[in-house]
Amino acid sequence: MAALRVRCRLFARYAEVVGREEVVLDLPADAVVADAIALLRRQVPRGDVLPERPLVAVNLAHVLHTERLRDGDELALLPPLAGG
Amino acid sequence: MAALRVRCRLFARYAEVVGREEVVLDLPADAVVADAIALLRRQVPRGDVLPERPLVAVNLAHVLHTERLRDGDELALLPPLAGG
Amino acid sequence: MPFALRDPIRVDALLAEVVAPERGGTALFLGTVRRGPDDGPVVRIEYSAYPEMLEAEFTRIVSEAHARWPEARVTARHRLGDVPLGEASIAIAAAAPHRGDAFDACRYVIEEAKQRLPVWKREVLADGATVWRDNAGGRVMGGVPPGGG
Amino acid sequence: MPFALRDPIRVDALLAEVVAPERGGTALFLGTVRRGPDDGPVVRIEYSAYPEMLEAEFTRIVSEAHARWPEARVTARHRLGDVPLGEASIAIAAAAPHRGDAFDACRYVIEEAKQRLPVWKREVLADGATVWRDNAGGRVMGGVPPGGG
Repeated sequence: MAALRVRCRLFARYAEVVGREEVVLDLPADAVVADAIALLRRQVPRGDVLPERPLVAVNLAHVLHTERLRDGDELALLPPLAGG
Repeated sequence: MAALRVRCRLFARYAEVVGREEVVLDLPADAVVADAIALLRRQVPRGDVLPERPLVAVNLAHVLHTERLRDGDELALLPPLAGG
Repeated sequence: MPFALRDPIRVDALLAEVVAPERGGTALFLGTVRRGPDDGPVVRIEYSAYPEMLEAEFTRIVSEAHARWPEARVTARHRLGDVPLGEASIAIAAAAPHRGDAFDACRYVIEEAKQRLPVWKREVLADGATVWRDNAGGRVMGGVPPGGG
Repeated sequence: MPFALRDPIRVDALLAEVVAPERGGTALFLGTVRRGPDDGPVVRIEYSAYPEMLEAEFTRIVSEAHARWPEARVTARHRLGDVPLGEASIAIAAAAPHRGDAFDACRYVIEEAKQRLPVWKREVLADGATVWRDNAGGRVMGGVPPGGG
């Protein structure tokens, strides 16, 4: 049984590569960002083309891959930034 | 006999103090800026109210008081700057 | 007022938000769309974003600037969608009683914006091909973007 | 194009002179008229200049900036005559391929302009009295101005 559910959003080149802008991930209670990325890369077709350590945000803020996830979090994979 | 003639311009507060915007100064051939200032302060009514070492320009460029003058030069006494 | 907009950035309006008689110095930065270093003819450049995070991150950056330069007033905009070459994609205005603070606050915001704003840029070339660009002007390759792998 | 003008400074026109697709960063500085620190009500502020030297000195300063930052394009204006509170008396725009150069060139020009431009400022107060101000906001006294004696 999954202990937490995370909404994972994909943008720009990453959304293009996997052909999706959003994926729901079910994770164990002690999951960190790195676990979610690993699951995403296995679960989604062409997910393995995504980098293993992309830039990530949780709930609209940049975080490290060691950040703990909570049920209902919004995780985002951010391609190399080009703002400004 | 004067060896060189210099046109001396006064601006802003300095023009207000002496009531003139321009004074012609006749100076010896080896005169420097400091000599012109000294003459101006003696020659013009209320000239002694002008500072002894004002900011000065010759021919539209900032110079030191040791700068040699040449016949036909335009000397200017510049009150404390307030541009920008 | 949201930081993101789809129309041209109006510099006068941005300046009017920060300029005031008690703030004697105003610094403005404009980032202008330019060609990538190795491009053929670019017909247009599209900016996209993670919109909710763009607003949140810009708010944090401007708050940080206000904390560091309390007398400064800072505002900013990022344009999204198609931006023609030579037009501004980002604008930052900072006014302060002392001009050094205005320059420093403006510079802080653009440097942090470049590092942190979730915005992406795609060039559309004359032959219809598209190129994703990162912030250094490099191409973002397939699934292993430079710096992301 | 002369640096001095008597009408309001048009920021958009100034930016248009330097912004171009190959110069991705543009820094603008605006110096805005503000009250002196110890004033009563100021009804207007008058800027005057040594006009020929103002043009010559501005030309030298901009040339120095171009020599130090060869890829930068720099332009500037100084307003003379009556300038209402809150409006710009000086504007400097610098565009460059790299934003650091744009900021540095812009900052160079304003710092040198403050030190070197033959411009003077007189406040007209509500009672008709006038006060000459130096660049530090101090009053320029009778014949022995601060820094001049």
